[in-house]
Amino acid sequence: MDNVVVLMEGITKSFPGVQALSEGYFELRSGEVHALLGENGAGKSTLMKVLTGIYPKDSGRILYKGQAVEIPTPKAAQDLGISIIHQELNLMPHLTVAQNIFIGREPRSGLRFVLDEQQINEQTRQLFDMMHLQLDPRDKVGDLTVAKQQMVEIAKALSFNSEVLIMDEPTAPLTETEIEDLFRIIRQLREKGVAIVYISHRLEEIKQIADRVTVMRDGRYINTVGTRDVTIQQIISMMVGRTIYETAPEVPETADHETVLEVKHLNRGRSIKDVSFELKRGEILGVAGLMGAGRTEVARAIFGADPIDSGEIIVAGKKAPIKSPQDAVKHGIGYLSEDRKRFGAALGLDVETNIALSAFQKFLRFLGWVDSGKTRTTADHFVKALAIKTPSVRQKVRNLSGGNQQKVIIGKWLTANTDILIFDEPTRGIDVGAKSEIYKLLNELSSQGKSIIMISSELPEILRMSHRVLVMCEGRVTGELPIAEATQERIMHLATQRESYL
Amino acid sequence: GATSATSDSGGGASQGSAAGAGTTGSQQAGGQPYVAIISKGFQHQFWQAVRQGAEKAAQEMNVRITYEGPESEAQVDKQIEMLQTALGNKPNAICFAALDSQAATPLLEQAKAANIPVIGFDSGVESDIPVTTAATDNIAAAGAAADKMAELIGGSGEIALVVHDQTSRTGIDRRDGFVNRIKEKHPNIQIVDIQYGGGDQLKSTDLAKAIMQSRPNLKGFFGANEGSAIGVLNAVKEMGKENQITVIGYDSGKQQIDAVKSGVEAGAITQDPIGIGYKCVESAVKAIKGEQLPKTIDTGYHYYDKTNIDSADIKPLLYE
Amino acid sequence: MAVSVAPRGTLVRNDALQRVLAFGALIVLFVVFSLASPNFLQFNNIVGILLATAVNGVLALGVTFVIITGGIDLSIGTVMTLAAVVTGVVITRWNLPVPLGVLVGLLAGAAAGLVNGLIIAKLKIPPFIATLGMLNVAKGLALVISGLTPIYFNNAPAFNTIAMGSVTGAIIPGFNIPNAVLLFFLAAIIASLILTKTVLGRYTFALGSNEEAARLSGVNVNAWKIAVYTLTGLFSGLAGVIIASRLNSAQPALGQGYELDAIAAAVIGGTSLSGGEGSILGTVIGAFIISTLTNGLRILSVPQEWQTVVTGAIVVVAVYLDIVRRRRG
Amino acid sequence: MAVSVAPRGTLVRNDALQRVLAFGALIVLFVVFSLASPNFLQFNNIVGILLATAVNGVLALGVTFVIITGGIDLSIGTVMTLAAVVTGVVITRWNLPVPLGVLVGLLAGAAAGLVNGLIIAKLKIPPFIATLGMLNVAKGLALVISGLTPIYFNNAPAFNTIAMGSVTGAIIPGFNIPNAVLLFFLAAIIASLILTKTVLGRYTFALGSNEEAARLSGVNVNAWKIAVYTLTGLFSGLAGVIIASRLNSAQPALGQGYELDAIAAAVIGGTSLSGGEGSILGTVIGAFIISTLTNGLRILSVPQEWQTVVTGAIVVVAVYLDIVRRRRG
Ligand SMILES: Nc1ncnc2c1ncn2[C@@H]1O[C@H](COP(=O)(O)OP(=O)(O)OP(=O)(O)O)[C@@H](O)[C@H]1O
Ligand SMILES: Nc1ncnc2c1ncn2[C@@H]1O[C@H](COP(=O)(O)OP(=O)(O)OP(=O)(O)O)[C@@H](O)[C@H]1O
Ligand SMILES: [Mg+2]
Ligand SMILES: [Mg+2]
Repeated sequence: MDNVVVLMEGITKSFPGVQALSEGYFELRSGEVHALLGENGAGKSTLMKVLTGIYPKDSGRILYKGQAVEIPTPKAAQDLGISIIHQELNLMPHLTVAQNIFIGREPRSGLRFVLDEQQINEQTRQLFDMMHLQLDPRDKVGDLTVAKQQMVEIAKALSFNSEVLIMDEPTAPLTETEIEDLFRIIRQLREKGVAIVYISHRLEEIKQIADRVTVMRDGRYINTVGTRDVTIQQIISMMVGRTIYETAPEVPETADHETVLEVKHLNRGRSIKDVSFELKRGEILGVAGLMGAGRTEVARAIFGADPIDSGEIIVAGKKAPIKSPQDAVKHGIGYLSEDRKRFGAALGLDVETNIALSAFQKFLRFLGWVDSGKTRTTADHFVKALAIKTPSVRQKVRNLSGGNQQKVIIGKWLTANTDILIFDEPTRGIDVGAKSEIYKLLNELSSQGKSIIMISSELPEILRMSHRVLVMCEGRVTGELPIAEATQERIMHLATQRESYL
Repeated sequence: GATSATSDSGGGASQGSAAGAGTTGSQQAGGQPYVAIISKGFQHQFWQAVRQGAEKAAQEMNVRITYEGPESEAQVDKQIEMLQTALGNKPNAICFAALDSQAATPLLEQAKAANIPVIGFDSGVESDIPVTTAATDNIAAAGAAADKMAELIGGSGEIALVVHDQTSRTGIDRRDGFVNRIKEKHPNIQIVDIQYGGGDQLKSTDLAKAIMQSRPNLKGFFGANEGSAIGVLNAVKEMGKENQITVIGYDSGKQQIDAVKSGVEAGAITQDPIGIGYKCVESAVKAIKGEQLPKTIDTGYHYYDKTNIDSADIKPLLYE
Repeated sequence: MAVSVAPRGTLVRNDALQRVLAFGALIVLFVVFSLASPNFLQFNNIVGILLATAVNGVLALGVTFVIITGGIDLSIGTVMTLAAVVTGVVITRWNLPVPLGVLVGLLAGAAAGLVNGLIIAKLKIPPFIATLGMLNVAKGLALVISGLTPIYFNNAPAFNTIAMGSVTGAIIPGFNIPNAVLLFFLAAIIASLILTKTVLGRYTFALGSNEEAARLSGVNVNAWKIAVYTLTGLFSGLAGVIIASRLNSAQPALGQGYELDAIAAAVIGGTSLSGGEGSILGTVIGAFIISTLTNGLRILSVPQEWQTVVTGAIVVVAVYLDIVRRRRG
Repeated sequence: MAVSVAPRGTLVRNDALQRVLAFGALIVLFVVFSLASPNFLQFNNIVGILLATAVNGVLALGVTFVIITGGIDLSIGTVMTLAAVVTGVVITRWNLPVPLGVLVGLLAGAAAGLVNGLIIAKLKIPPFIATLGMLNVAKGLALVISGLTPIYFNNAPAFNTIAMGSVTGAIIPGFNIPNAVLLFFLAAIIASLILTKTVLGRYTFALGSNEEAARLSGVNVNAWKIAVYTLTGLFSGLAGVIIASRLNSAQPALGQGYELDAIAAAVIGGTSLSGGEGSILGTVIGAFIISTLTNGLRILSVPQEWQTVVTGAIVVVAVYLDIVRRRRG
């Protein structure tokens, strides 16, 4: 085909102890949205990093518009017309939104080395107008929520007007409305003939947006198919090499269980307003809401990560003065952050230490001596139980794929064995296989009598997992639905009850 | 015996001390004259002894003094700033031990313009502004140490120096005074190594050991200030060569005094730090009163050893 | 558009307030010392403080850049000395004109900075170690080149006026602000323009904020890092010229220890050692806080050992106040 | 289980290889100096090197902990001096028994570290500044407490044997390794056990790797940070006891500048200044590299100014070799 823009053949890439890519193959045509799928650690991000000059390939070749090219640096990729939104945010928190977007190619004024700040802001504003994005170009990126930051990343990638645009899980931190905006933009770009690589673990999105699908497994190329020609089930079995059976969820009756956690009139600044709710033993309480609804803030406040202005937290019927995460853990509360890179894992440490981090007191002998045999077996246990893909428990977490990092953090809280678990976006960036494992795990935990608060921006996930749904909007609880009454429409209705409408 | 060397004191008459102009207007509260003393250091024993003498004089003569100095003898600019600040406090006189005379000249001129008499001490201030200078001739003193060393090791053999500083005036003068005297008068003696320990006892110890290690035939060691001498003494003790190496030190302090008494250290040059401090304030008071002063006051130096350490001549010159 | 104007307004007001507050510690010091001693608040003493700030201030300006990149430069003090010695050699031993000597001195500083930058960017040596190495190398070279003796600028009387002449005094008789002070302010203005208006400034912040993100955005991270260290070296070179001119001599043995004062000035002024944050105005204030403190304690004749204690404590307090101020802001 | 045994095996082999390679720079130095001077490789000189390493080595052990947490401690040198002075006061002025004096000295070090930790953890002052403040405060206090004079341990002859006696010599006649060296090795072993085997060690790494993640894991980050700085202070206290014992006197004026050598030792040994990485073995090797270099250059009578240059360059080279080694490993 002569409208092939990128052709990658026989790409191999290994890291110490890991063969990330062996015989990677990828073909991208102009004017298509091409989904790249695979389980966590399949090598998707690595393949795209090779294409964008971040990792040098060990062998193989890359053709760009039929020409063999070497792409040694990110700049070289940009110059060819390839831009990428990375799976991890890559922003400079101290700089403004506009400064981030134009970093490396700032408009200059008069003298060649003097910046034209006005121009930078103006061009950013135009870009945001086109994206229907409400954001001041002069805001500091560090002050934005993860979701807004992701939108900045997207804006930045768009601003290159590239011919090839790679999006590595762009929607992971986004909510429905933003995803719709993004899809609208993607369709416009496709019209203009831009070739788009789309990586996501949200398979229902693939059906909506992608034209073709390439599936990878264990660093290998498996197949490329037209999206219309396959079912999601077929894609999944290509990804995992086996068939996944989904059992219909059973919702246990928990209404008469005792209350393990009660939150009363919680307030914190403008982001938490009079939040009250209860959590029963053995219950999975889904918390839904749009970006910035305040769910993360509530979770952090309960967990003692941020101070509260007023309100009470009652654990097992007793008032719990939680002032720090340490207090929370003592009261049997665990919290899995939505931002695993910043708040979740100690990336420089090994799997074993990360898994033991919340519960070292369980591994202590005398004088603070750590029983390392015990930490090892515990870590080994969870590596196996959660199917964490790692060469050993001594591997640094940094070297694991995103999904596997997430599993390590889950392992940490399972080790701490707290009765109440707050999972903030637990399956963000996690592949279907792992996702169903995590779902299974959540169900198991709840049937063991653990109580779970599951914050999620994916409504299907909320609907599938929750026993009860709490909906938030602008820092307030706008409604509570038993799962039997919860539908996407009703949740969205509650999630958009802005104060201004009331 | 003691090698006492007191050179001609009272060279020329000073060219007048600004006729007591400093006393007007800037007299401090209670009519007590104020003398600012800027020395070359403050943490080290020698400078504390100078201070002691200055304080003694201040008390006797009813003047107020302040005493400060930079942390190391390399900090020429810090000393200049101290001098500048001192001028801001409008003293009636300044005692100044210049780390670098030339660098201080503009400020000394300022002092002169403000009719504040300046008294030099410790080492000479190369300028005609100071009305007098109470100083030790370090070159001659180190030369005397060299002669003593030659005598004690029998006029030939290998010796080494541990000096506190390779760029400061005192470091250079003592090193050169010693080295030149050996070269001139004792050609059979070989100076095999000169190292610098910053006056830090620990570093001086380790480097003196390294010198002894590399020069197994070493017969003598000169430590050019208190810290260096103590370093050498420690090294000799640690290497177990107490009876093989002749150590000559500089200044005093308890450790050197003990070592001299016990014979580990053959002897040392002492200046008269307390006397320097005393004379300096005394001269300042005279200058304030408009009295004539000799251009230089040689505070002298003495070699002391086991035999004379407790003598009436030496004892007052030593500090513990 | 209209929406974004409003917050902008409050931002400016906040900034203005912040700036006044940043002077807080400095003003407190001034008030306290003025009350404590009549000799403090006098033209000559203020000039003395300004002059005492100049060298440390220029060093602090330079080190502010590397600190904002998230790096550090421990070699600034001895590189300053090296530059002073080189200037001395050129002017007095080679008998070349003063401006040429100054230029070569500045270049020597920049060259040392360049080497720092190359070692850090290319060999990936942590800045702390690379510049610790340079601290020693520059110290040694200054001694070697000078031949272990101070170099006096007796053959070039003009040299001394670089720092100690007074352009203002020539214009307004009696208003004798030494040129060293004016040079410091000029350097601060240039540094501020570089930091806020130019590409180099932008990348200085970008490197400190998230170097990897800058790299992935196609910024030639290495080249800019080298440029920043070179600039810092250039400022050290300027400090070298000023100190040599002020002392009318190049003193080969001083310099070590100056880096800590300069870094303290930058950090007291709100520059974050973890990178990404900082301002030239802050650094200037920080430098003044240090020299005012030193001067005031001396004017009060506080015993020197207690001066040390008080200085140590006040540095911590000043930074604490800055942190509290910004937390509130 | 079987799966994890295999990689474990290779891991161990890699580790072993790494360890040998880490000695690389040290071995090279030994070979070079041995060839250059017959006086280098002799029992006495090796003991001299060991002894010269002891003080800096103990300081380096302590600072390794704070560096691994991503912090720094600039006050170790002057806190050492403060501890030495306090020990001196207790033993000689108050005439209390030697062990008590030693204990109080250790506690003084720990107390200074505790204050550092409190200021850093509670007031959120950057470690660089907090400990820079402590550097000055401890320096001043050492002068104040000592009354600006050295304190001699003449009334307690036993005190000198703490560092300069030889337990090994008592056991194996002639094998006179001074106790200071043994204390250093003992301290290294204890430090290594703390770092690798205890919960404090784990948290030391966790703080350096991702402090926020540790906090959100329920770790009492502040408490552990304070504990780490206190531990570092304790090591400084031990260094103070050793140096006082070796010099048989507490010298109130030394100490500043020692921090840079200690930090250099840790970093040469592979401890990362950005935190999360480091080992005691590495620090020990790093400390030996520095003292071997100093000793060798002195033995060769290299002029001091060139010693400085060479030391500066070799520190950079040693770290570079370490980086290359680990990149390969
Ligand atoms: N810098 C690195 N060092 C070592 N191993 C790495 C590195 N980056 C990736 N890997 C490994 O390479 C493999 C592929 O990782 P990659 O990030 O490409 O997976 P992915 O398909 O993007 O997974 P995910 O869906 O979880 O993002 C994984 O096993 C991962 O652990
Ligand atoms: N940069 C900011 N400036 C002002 N307010 C902010 C900022 N970031 C977050 N907030 C406040 O925090 C609130 C809650 O944000 P939070 O991240 O907790 O929401 P969330 O429901 O968890 O959404 P997300 O899906 O983004 O995690 C927002 O309503 C907003 O008011
Ligand atoms: Mg990925
Ligand atoms: Mg959230």
